[in-house]
Amino acid sequence: MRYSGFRVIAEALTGHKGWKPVWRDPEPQSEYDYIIVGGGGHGLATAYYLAKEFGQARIAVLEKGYLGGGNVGRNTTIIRSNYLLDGNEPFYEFSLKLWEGLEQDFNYNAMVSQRGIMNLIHTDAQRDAFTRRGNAMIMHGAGARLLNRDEVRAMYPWLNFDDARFPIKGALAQPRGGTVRHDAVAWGYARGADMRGVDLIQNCEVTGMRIENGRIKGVETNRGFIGAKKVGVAVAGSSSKVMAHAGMRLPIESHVLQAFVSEGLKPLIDGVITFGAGHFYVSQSDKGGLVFGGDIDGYNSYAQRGNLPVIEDVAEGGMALMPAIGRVRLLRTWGGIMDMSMDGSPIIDRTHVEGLYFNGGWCYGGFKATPASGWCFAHLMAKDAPHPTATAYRFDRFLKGRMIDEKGQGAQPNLH
Amino acid sequence: MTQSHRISGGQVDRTKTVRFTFDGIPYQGHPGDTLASALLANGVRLMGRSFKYHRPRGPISSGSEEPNALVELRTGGRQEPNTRATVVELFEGLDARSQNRWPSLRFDAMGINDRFSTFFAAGFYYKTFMWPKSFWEKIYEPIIRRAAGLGSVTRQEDPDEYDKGFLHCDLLVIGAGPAGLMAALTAGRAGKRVILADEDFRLGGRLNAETHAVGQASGADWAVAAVAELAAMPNVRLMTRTTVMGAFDHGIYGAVERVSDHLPVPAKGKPRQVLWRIYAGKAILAGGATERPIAFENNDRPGVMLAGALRAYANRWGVKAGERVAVFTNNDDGLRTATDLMARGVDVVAVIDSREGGELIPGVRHLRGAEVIDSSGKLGLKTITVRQSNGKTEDIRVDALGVSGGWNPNVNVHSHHRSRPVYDAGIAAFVPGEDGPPGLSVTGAAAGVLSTHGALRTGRDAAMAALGLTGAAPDLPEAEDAPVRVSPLWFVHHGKGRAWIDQQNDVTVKDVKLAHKENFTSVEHLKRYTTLGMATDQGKTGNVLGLAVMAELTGRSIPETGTTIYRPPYTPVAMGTLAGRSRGKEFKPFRLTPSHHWAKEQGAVFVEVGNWLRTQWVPKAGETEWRQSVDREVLATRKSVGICDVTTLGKIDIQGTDAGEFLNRVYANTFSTLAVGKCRYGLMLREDGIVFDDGTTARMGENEYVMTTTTANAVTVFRHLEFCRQVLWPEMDVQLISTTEAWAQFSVAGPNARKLLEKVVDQDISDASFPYMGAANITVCGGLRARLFRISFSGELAYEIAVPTRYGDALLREMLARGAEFDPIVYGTEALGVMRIEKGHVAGGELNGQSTALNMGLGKMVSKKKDSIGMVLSQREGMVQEDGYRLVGVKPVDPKAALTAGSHFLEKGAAAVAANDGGWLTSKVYSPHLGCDIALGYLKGGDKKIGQRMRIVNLLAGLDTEVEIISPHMFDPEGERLRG
Amino acid sequence: MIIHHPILGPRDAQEFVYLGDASLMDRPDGMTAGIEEFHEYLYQRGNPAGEHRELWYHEQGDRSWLVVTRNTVTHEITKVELARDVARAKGRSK
Amino acid sequence: MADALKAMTAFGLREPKQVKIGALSIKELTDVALASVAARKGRMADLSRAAAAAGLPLPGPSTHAPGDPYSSFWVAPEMWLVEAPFASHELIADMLRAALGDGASVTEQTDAWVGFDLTADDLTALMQRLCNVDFAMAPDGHATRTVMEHLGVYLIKRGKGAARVYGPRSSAESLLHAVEAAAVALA
Repeated sequence: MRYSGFRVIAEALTGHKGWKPVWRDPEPQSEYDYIIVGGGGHGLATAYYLAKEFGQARIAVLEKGYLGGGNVGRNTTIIRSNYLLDGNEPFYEFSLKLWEGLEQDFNYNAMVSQRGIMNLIHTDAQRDAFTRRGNAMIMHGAGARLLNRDEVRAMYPWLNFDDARFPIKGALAQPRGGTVRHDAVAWGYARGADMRGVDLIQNCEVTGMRIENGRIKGVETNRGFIGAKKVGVAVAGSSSKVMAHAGMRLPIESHVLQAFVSEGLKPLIDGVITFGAGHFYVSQSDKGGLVFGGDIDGYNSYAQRGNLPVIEDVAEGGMALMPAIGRVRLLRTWGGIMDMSMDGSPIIDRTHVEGLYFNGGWCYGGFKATPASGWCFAHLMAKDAPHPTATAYRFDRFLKGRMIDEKGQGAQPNLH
Repeated sequence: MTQSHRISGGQVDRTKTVRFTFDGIPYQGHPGDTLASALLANGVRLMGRSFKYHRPRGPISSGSEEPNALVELRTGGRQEPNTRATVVELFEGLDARSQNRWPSLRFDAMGINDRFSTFFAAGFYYKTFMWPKSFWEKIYEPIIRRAAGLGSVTRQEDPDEYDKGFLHCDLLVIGAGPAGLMAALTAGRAGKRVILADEDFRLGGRLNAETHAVGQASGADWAVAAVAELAAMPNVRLMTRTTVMGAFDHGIYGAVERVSDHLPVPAKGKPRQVLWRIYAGKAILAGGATERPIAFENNDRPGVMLAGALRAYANRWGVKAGERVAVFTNNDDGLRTATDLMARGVDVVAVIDSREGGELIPGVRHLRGAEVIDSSGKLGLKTITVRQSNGKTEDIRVDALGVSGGWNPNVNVHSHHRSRPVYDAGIAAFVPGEDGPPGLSVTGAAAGVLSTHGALRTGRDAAMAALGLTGAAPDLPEAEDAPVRVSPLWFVHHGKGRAWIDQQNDVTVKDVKLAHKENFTSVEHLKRYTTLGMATDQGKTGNVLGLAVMAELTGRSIPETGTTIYRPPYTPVAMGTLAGRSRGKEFKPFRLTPSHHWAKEQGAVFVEVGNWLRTQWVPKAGETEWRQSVDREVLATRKSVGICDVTTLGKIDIQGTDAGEFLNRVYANTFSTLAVGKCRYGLMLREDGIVFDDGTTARMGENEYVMTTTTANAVTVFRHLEFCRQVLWPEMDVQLISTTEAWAQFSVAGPNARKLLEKVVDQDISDASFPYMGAANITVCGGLRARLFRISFSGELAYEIAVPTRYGDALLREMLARGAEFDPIVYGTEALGVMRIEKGHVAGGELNGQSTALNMGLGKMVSKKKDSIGMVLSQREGMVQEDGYRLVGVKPVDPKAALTAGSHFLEKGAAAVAANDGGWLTSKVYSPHLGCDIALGYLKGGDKKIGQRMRIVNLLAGLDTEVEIISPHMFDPEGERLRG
Repeated sequence: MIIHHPILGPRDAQEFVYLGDASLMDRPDGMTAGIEEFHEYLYQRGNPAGEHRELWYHEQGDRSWLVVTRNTVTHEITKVELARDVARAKGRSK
Repeated sequence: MADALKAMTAFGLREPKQVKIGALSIKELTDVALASVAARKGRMADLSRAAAAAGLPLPGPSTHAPGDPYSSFWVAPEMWLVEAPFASHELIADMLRAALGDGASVTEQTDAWVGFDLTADDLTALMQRLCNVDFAMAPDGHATRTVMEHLGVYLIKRGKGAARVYGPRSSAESLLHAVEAAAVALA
């Protein structure tokens, strides 16, 4: 079924009788060519592009809970390609370009909205670093602007310009950055994949991997063994748990990242504002809630919930930047489990097991990467060769000393 | 205006009158009123508009679960959106306004949405607004954004203060209804430290809203007595107006005390609210229960309320919500509303009971097996349509309807650790499940024990159990102990109209049906697709209803369908409260240098460096532009002598018989060979081989070293050294302590540095007795202990001299005075930067956490003859590439051309694309010595490009400049000056 | 969270700085171990969902490094030791 | 000591800061000399002997032990911060080094800290606003590190209504402001 304004009107006038399930609930088949473990954004996108762009069939996505229930459903919805390093920037720019055509591609309004993102500058050193980054972005075709204090003030006059502990001196802006309705991304990919024959199997948890002579044969699940020629794992915070079934230890730790939304408000913030000096970033959803976040809690966790100190820390950053929001109320907090890698950058790679592929280590950058991650992972699985924009995302970069460390924090995942 | 709907009784103080306005119209109420009770007393029931359809709405509840009656309070910087009228304590002069309407609450133009509601079904926006592509951002989305949201936020700073604090107790009791009061009494009488917190301004919970007797008194009076007893106990802290907003790990609870919200403005210096972090040995959740509605068509009109709220307004506030009232219930509790209202003389015209059996209430028209199927009344309820058991329908004229679908235990806080509530068919509701927060037990209605006696009993027993009390249990007063008799009824099957489930977000039974049709059947999908439960009330009244409807549609049981869980906060919390005092200039503490007061006297310009304020430059009279000051400071230093406060550099005292070996292992270069009285530049790596920090370390004695770190890394280096000392090499005899603030340290640099210092130093510091890289404990000015290091960051003959911090200001003044003949100047961080870049020393821009010693041209410093942190991994193939980044110096071919740090290197003629990117400029300054901009940069293969010409481009500013690649040691490369 | 410091008793985890897996104690000897061994030491993690031994530093306290045994699913802490004692028990003592 | 160089307080003044807010009095300490004493590895017994001889108490964890001239409190395993009158003990580090021998590492800490003595009838409510220490239940002489408005401090309880706070000297103004603001909110 194709979605359109006409269809919405026609259905509205006929009592919404004609809408069809957005996806089926198939029983798992005994064998597939491709199994994608993880029905989050990356897994669903991978299945979608495998079917649509790489002409593959007999694909299943196995999800232990409900579709889109992982980090794609619990993030702060920001898209951007304002990265610094050569290993990252082409990939994120590829992703942003895919976002720009996504809704028409999968016929679902995910509300991709490029209202711009800005990273505030508070010191000369920060300006130097952002100048380096902005130039790298432009050289990679991503576009960037360096704003001075007055330009920032013209956009957001109510930020703290006059009484700030760390005065705003400007910003690095990417006008093409923005936000996307996060759940809709999962649903749009799921629908698109389902329409192309992909079996989306919910409540199906992988409990083991069958590996014979160094080759993957399939996965054990709570719904029985399911055979596969190739298995791709895209399970974010659960990466270490799932890959342990293949006897692997990963350069990844799982950490909880909290995110926050305020009560609904009439429009205040148009784009995305990042306040690095205060560990705070914010945007406003189309529904009116301020959506904001800050640092991870900082300790290994699989608990999908965080603690008060980070909530306070984020609120302090928010109030320092925006003294007008004192009476705006925090409505809801939530925690997602981040697959924090050792250099802050992801891995999309083969493994020592033939036919077993891995996609993870997204830290808290996974949402914006969703389209390119799916595409590049599909590319890798279908062609057994990395996509040109994802060649650096190898496991062995740590052994070879080719880290992609945007923040320069070294091998400590909770600092990325 | 008279209080037309005020009736007798209740707990408001009728001797006093409180004046307030709503949408500009003046009204009166009494102390003890909420805004909602006072408006209802004045016959006002239209208080808001819904989110999507802009339907007229009045309050359905009398508490914090309220989805509808949201108003904007106060003005200016205190403007406060989305405030529940049901919990706002009335105060003199309160100014409330309705929101999400234009031009007025009664005539809202956006009410048109309601007429076209069929087009706005759940998730309609996912299916349209895609063509043409550009219209989403240009047309559709701006319209949606303008329409969205409820209240509006001020652009002014919130003038109120907020505070935070910490409390400790043996037992935290959350909720002061019968269960909570009994728990607190039990624990308090046993001498335990108790905190009893309740969100209400009057303790007692439902006891204040009911007419039940407790013991010999009314429930409300029993509560007053219990509170009085507790208040007299020094070991009990009663916290009214305090909401426990979240249960966090290991018995830490967050609580918000609304100190001043019941006042027009906070008293001077007093906070508006306080965020308490409560460390509770044990906790008891006695948060009561929330009544839920039954969905029927047009069940959202002002006047349709929860039955329990209707009687709360009558019993507690002496307010009748209508002249002609009906009750629609599926359980016995709903019947109490009819009897209570009748007892207060309110005209109850009908009781519509969905059950066939049960007791009949005498003296009222009691229809059994009947249902309310519809209602009418544009801005408020006028009639309900009732379908009787025989199928006949009848319109009944009423202006208030109390609806009771049963009570949902307030499990929220118990599920903050993701414990899933479980369904209890006996009360047709979810009760707390397994794996709640350790140490938290649940009692009373929150645990599904819905009688007063049950609440008192479980409250007492929970306190005994939680605290392990072994004495005799306190006696319980007599109280009602009626069984729960409820026949689940979630929504009334009838017709094609809309029956609301989530009133604020306008989620109706139809939306749930659509979600079901489209296979969004898991509760999480239902919530996300329809936005059920995502409004400001977080679904306190609607969630269970929604999933029950879904259960019915899918044919699954309610337990199979499951429920979503609640997350903190219990009710929304003001950002100001969570931030406390950390805002404005107080966001982070300041650190001031020993020369701060002197510099301030001189009109110095300061710069934030972490939490430090450092002198950036010190303008002299007549200097209008910062470069004039900086150039002067640099030239004066290089010509004669300059002084700079370098106290901010981290200083770590390292002692012990293994201190030398310890330094060998934490520095990439060798330290064990350093002689007493000498210092050495040290390069510290992270274990991954990247440069971590640098600085000089001096050997002050046989087993005594003083390490300096960069300002930025002082704390992390110290932490790292402690890690090495305690965790990696505990066999070593090493003691560490930070002395950063203990010593005021000044760099004295320039050809006349020694001459100036000789004026204050008591000892001989001639080149022979105190050569380059010397270090010594000395005295100054006739005996004051001091330290002297002959080190240079500027390339000049330079020293760093340190005295105990309290003498720092005096030493600076003394040096300037005694050395006046050398025209000494004080220079700031800008001049410091100029001189270090002229000299090619790495600092912030180069020490970026991504660079190796090799990148910095310091590869030879990494000794492979000894083990040190980072030595092995610094040798990985990707980090030792021949053509990798190398530090270079850069100057423009045209001396007038400007350079910008962050610009990138390109070969001549190369396009500005990533494939041609040669590296970037890390730091840039104007060198008055060389008469042009100069920079340091990382350039691929840079060590082989010295002398070549390249371009640097700054595409952000459209700059493209031809430069010469030069040695990073741009000034006095042979180092003759610093040895002078 | 609250960490029961072996010397100081219960302390708010806010006073601590977290490093990570306690296996970071087991640093190879740089004079004998090579890149592969250091790579395994520094980069590879067990990252268990369940009991996890991890290093915390009492920065706003007595500056002790602690080995905390904590469940990463429930956050329950079952054991807290001074890292120095743990290291010495492994034989790193003169 | 050095007449030529006049000492300044942490507030850039000649005289110690004194503030009264309601019942609370805040007094800056400028007459206390401080030094850290840490046992060399394996030398605790030697240090204990020498300290006893020198009249230097070395109390257990979380404890402050008063004495004359030396008081001290525990700050880390086998490490103490020692207080003595500044007038007589400005050279506290040298004096302790001489007294304690090579069994200890001694470091001057006098000017690393700004000290305040707080007095009131009952400091419990103030401490509840400032830090997570359970002041009411802490015994007299309780000494602990804690955090006040982002600043790491040492807090010593000297009675229900008396406490000493040592905070980072460079942040003296921020620390005093934090105490004052809390006091005003409670006054």
